[in-house]
Amino acid sequence: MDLLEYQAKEWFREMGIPVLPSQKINCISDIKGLKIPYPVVLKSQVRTGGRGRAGGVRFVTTTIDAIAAAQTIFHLPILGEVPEVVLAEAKYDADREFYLAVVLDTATRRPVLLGSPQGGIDVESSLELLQQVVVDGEFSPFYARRLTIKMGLQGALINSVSDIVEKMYGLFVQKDLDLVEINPLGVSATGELMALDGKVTVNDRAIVRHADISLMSQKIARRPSGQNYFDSLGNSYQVEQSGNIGIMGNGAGLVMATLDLVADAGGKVKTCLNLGHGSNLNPSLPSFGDRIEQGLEFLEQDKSIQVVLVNIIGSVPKAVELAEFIGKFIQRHESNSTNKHRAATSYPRIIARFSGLALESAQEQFTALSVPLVESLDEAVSQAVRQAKSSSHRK
Amino acid sequence: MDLLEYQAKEWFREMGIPVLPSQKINCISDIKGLKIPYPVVLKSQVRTGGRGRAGGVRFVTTTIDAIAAAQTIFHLPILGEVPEVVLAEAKYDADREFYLAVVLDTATRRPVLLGSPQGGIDVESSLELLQQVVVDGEFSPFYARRLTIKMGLQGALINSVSDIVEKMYGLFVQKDLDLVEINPLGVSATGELMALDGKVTVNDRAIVRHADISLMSQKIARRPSGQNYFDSLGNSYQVEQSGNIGIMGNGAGLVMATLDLVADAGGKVKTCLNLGHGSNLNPSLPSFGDRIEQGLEFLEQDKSIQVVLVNIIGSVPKAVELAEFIGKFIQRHESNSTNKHRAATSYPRIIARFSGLALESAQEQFTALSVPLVESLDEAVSQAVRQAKSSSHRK
Amino acid sequence: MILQPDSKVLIQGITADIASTHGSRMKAYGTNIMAGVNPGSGGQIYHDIPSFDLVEQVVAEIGAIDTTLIFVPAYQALDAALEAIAAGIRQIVIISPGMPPLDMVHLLRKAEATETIIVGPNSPGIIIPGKLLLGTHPSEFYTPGSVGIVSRSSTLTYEIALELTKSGIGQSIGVSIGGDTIAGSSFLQWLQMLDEDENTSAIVLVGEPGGNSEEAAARYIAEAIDKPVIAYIAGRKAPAGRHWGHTGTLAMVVGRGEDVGTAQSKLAAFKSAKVPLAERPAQIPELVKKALK
Amino acid sequence: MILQPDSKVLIQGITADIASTHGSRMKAYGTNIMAGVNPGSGGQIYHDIPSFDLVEQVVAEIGAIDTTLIFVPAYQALDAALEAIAAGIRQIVIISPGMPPLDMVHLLRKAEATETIIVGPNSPGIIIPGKLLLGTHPSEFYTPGSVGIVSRSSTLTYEIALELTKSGIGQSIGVSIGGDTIAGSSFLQWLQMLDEDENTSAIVLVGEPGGNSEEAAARYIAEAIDKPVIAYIAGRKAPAGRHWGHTGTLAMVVGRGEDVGTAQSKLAAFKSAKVPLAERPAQIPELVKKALK
Repeated sequence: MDLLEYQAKEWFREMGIPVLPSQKINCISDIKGLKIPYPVVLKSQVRTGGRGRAGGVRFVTTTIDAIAAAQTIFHLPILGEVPEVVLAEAKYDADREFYLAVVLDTATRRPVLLGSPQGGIDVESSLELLQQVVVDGEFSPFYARRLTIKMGLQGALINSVSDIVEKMYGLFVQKDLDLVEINPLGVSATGELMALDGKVTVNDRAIVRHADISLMSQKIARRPSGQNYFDSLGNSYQVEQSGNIGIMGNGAGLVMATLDLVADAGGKVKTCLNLGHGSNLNPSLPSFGDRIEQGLEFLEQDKSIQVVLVNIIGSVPKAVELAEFIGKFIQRHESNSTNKHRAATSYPRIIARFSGLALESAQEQFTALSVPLVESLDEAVSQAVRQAKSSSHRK
Repeated sequence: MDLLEYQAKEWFREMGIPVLPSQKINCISDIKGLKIPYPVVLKSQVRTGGRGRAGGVRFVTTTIDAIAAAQTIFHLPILGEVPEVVLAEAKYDADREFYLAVVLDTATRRPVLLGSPQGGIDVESSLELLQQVVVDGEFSPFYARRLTIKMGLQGALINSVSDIVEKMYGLFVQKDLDLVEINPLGVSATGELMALDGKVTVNDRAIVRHADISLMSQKIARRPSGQNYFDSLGNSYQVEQSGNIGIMGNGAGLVMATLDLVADAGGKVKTCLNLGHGSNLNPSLPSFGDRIEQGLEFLEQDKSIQVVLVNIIGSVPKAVELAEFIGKFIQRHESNSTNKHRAATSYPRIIARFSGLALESAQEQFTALSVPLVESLDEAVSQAVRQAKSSSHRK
Repeated sequence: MILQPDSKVLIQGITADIASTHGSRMKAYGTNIMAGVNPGSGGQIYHDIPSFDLVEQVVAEIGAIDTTLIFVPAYQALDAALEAIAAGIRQIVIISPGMPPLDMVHLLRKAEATETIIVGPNSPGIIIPGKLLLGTHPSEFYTPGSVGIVSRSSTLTYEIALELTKSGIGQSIGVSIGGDTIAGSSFLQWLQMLDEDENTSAIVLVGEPGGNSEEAAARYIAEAIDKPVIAYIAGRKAPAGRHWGHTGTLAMVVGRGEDVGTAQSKLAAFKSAKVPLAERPAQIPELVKKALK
Repeated sequence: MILQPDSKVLIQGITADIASTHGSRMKAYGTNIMAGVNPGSGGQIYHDIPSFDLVEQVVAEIGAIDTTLIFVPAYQALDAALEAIAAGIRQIVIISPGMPPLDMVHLLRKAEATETIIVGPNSPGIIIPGKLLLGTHPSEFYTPGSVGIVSRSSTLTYEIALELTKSGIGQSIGVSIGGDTIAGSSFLQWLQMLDEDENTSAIVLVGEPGGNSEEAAARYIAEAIDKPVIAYIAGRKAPAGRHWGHTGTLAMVVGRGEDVGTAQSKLAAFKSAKVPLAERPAQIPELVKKALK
């Protein structure tokens, strides 16, 4: 989960990382209550990058300017995202700008400290200056000092910059982050430091064990969590805007393999859902059966999806249970539907691929549902693609 | 630094350790604002033990009873300590009472978890039931479960009690404690747990690195910290109420050795001061010279002290510096004094024992101050004892 | 790694349905499941498996344990693994999905210091068809033989095993290192083990987008592996940036959103390592047959 | 422990007055002070000692360091020691007073795992009269000879050395394990080392109230030490309960305020171990002479 800049800076402030005086602007009228003296910088609070180049950061010197600029920013989509909040911040004249980050590295399987003496937008153009320190053992401040030395810092900056890195690492561990980045870290002529922009990514797995972060994540989702398992990021993703096939499977790799096969066979996939494990250790997750039903409902909402390929492999659940779950979904939609003709149902055609024990025992149930039950993956894929090509649009 | 029960329980509450609803009673009139329904237990908030037996814990069922009981408790000294605060707490009927603690062990040089299935006042009479688990590696909850198993717990109590031990350990590390103790931990018939009394000792060395604890410690001292180096516990201690000799030395062991020698020679020591190291790494401490002067001032305040034996060994400071520091003290008191006759000065006689380089060079200065400078410790001790026996009372 | 059929196995989190169900399946497969652990359930029996409160009690009563399988909820998995290490267990398979990566960092520091092998988390474990089942692989998809499967997935691994089995090609081992950002064991470690394993004559490596472990594996195969390796990478058509939680975030920061972690990057790596690539699962058996000729 | 006169020594916290002053005294005494470290002071020179920003830079430039002396402020001592361990240094003397005990617990876990010897904290270190000074002992009180002094104090140790020197008895070593609750090295370790040291013919152990390390030492002397040991315990007349921060808090809880940690308890332990006890510092020389007859 990515935090917005102002949220990241709230955490910085709590940790004692220096940030500028700033104020959250929720609506234009907040500008009049601005307590920071002009000149002020107004910054669009969006999660995507390239905000500056897109016009989402504006420098203003009067209230009239500020209102106009805020109005523009509130209506300016950046990579499709329009801000809910604009951050008003004091202006800062940095003498130099550094880049600092703590990030998880999957290769060394350790957190890594990153630092460059050329931060700001320059960091991308001078990647060779980006220094790394792997935190192989338990963290101690000397790792941070090691980074500053590699960055080429000298004198008082060694301690002041490593002090900030130490605090970033503290945040990284305390809040279970994937990434905490300060870019740029402003350095004044007198050596004073200021975190001018910040990026924080919380690891999705860890959100639930932090009460404060759980709350933030629910606000981002903008609905009470758990309504539909596939509303939450990571369990579903869109492939092709113009696709008409939905894929559901139990396991990320299996779903991706199915997607590749369907696409290779000429099918156009709109949405993929990962049902996850058949049985699970987390009692707050919906049961596998509920997840199948919620997945079918989720795909049914999208009227452009004509065909759903359900691909289940393994020993949990059993084929008969699968028939039951799919049956429940169909029954609900048949009873809602006035037109009982199969050719024009309101829900997508379902192709069930199942591989596991006791496949045969479920064959009869599937036949009763008019849902083809296929054991071969390749065969299921070609049926789904064929069906999708011949389907008329759903009502 | 020992916390009071109510302070310990505030920390317990923050950590999620269950405590009863309670209210701090600062004065009798607070009783009328009691929000906890009767019956209520009133508990004297003193740092010494044996509070219950001394009558410092009273059970009351009406406001009239409560006022009478609170009045009694506020005026009841327990081992010399009168409470500033009385804690009013809901009554709890425990089915069983456990003992739990986390404590630092100097022998294994690790924290140790302690637990007994017989807590309350029984814990002292059944020490053989007190189980220990040394936290040799980094803490993980299995250490807490190991304790509960050693205590003989079964079923759901294993997890619920070890959950509390885990939180106690969290507090222990987070707040740099020497000891955190829950005694008794009440266990209801249904297995619900409640920390009924608690004891917390913060390590004195670590206080300064916790802003919240520093504040608490300043309140306990009841004066702005740092007025006199020897006001703070640990730097000074009283030996004999009727003594008339003060001892100052650089080092705890040296001061104790001096005390033994003086006592063995028939001298009566009132107060000992440890000046600490000649040079130090902590810039917030007063300089060695300032500590000598503050020490002399500290001892001078006590009119029963006739003689001060200053015992300095080592290479920091030099003997001439010592003469200077003592000279400053004498000058200040001579100029304040109208009677310039040495026999009846307002400040104690000083015997200086110094062992180190360049002793001779300071001899002249000491002679000018009329302060004997002695190199042999035994000789300095016998001079101090002789002097103390012959001294008339100071004005 | 000790993978003898008679090696002693423990199940932590035995009270979870999935744990006791798979426990009894493993027993039926011949795995020597000695005991289960769940605090508060000491003295009880689950699917014929005796349960204890602490791992150290099992060791005290039964003797040294070779491997423990961890089925506890995600946030308790770190503690369960540390408890196992403290009790002297040096092979740990973490079945539980959802462990926060920093818990794994903590665990791996301890594991490396104690020379403990961690497989997982979020892994179905290891199967040696016909001999040993250490985890949740559905054994019905496997048949004994000489092809080793190394993967990051669960169900996709079964799919591959099934394709091989259907084509009459048996397997020497099926192992998933687990689908999480930070995995205990690596492709490299398993490639090395299977290269040395006398029961294995060819290796199928199954990868997917995210991280850079496939790229590292491709380089390692070119340098150090003598046996034939076939690779299959799922997710060629998956949208960029959606890496199912596998993203190597250091690589993402340093690479700044380049080709890092995509199926294309992995396919290119195997191509340049001259490792034959299967386009789909069903193609794997023929490539294996070709490689073994 | 490597205590050769030519062993390479580092000073961490070189910018503190006390550090550079003692650094130059140690150099003058013949100790091979190679460098100092202080972050931000790299490239500067303090009392002829070149300074670096990081310990690892010293090792890279000068080669392996045998012993580091830590003079940094109390709350930074843990990090300084961990930095030294990470740079491969296996002998650490912590001069700094005031380290919180839990920092020492943390450090000792790491030190034990890496077989690092920690002397201190709050210790003047080690002196081998005429040969090597690793710390802040005032060398003018010492004279070469064959009596080893092991203590928890600083100035009281010098007092004892002075008494011996005045009586014409030289010392093979003077070491203080440090006056804090949690000490890195123990009386037992030093007793064992001195028992094996061919330059030492008798040992003087100096104790004080608090903890139970003297009691443990007394038992160990009775069981395992062949050379004569003389003990001196200061604080017989010190008021009970005031243990100058040395209190062994586990013992206090378990012992519930009994005789634990008092000078009396320690004196009794040495008596029952039949270790001769000096009543005062000045008595030590005669007891040593008697023991060596």
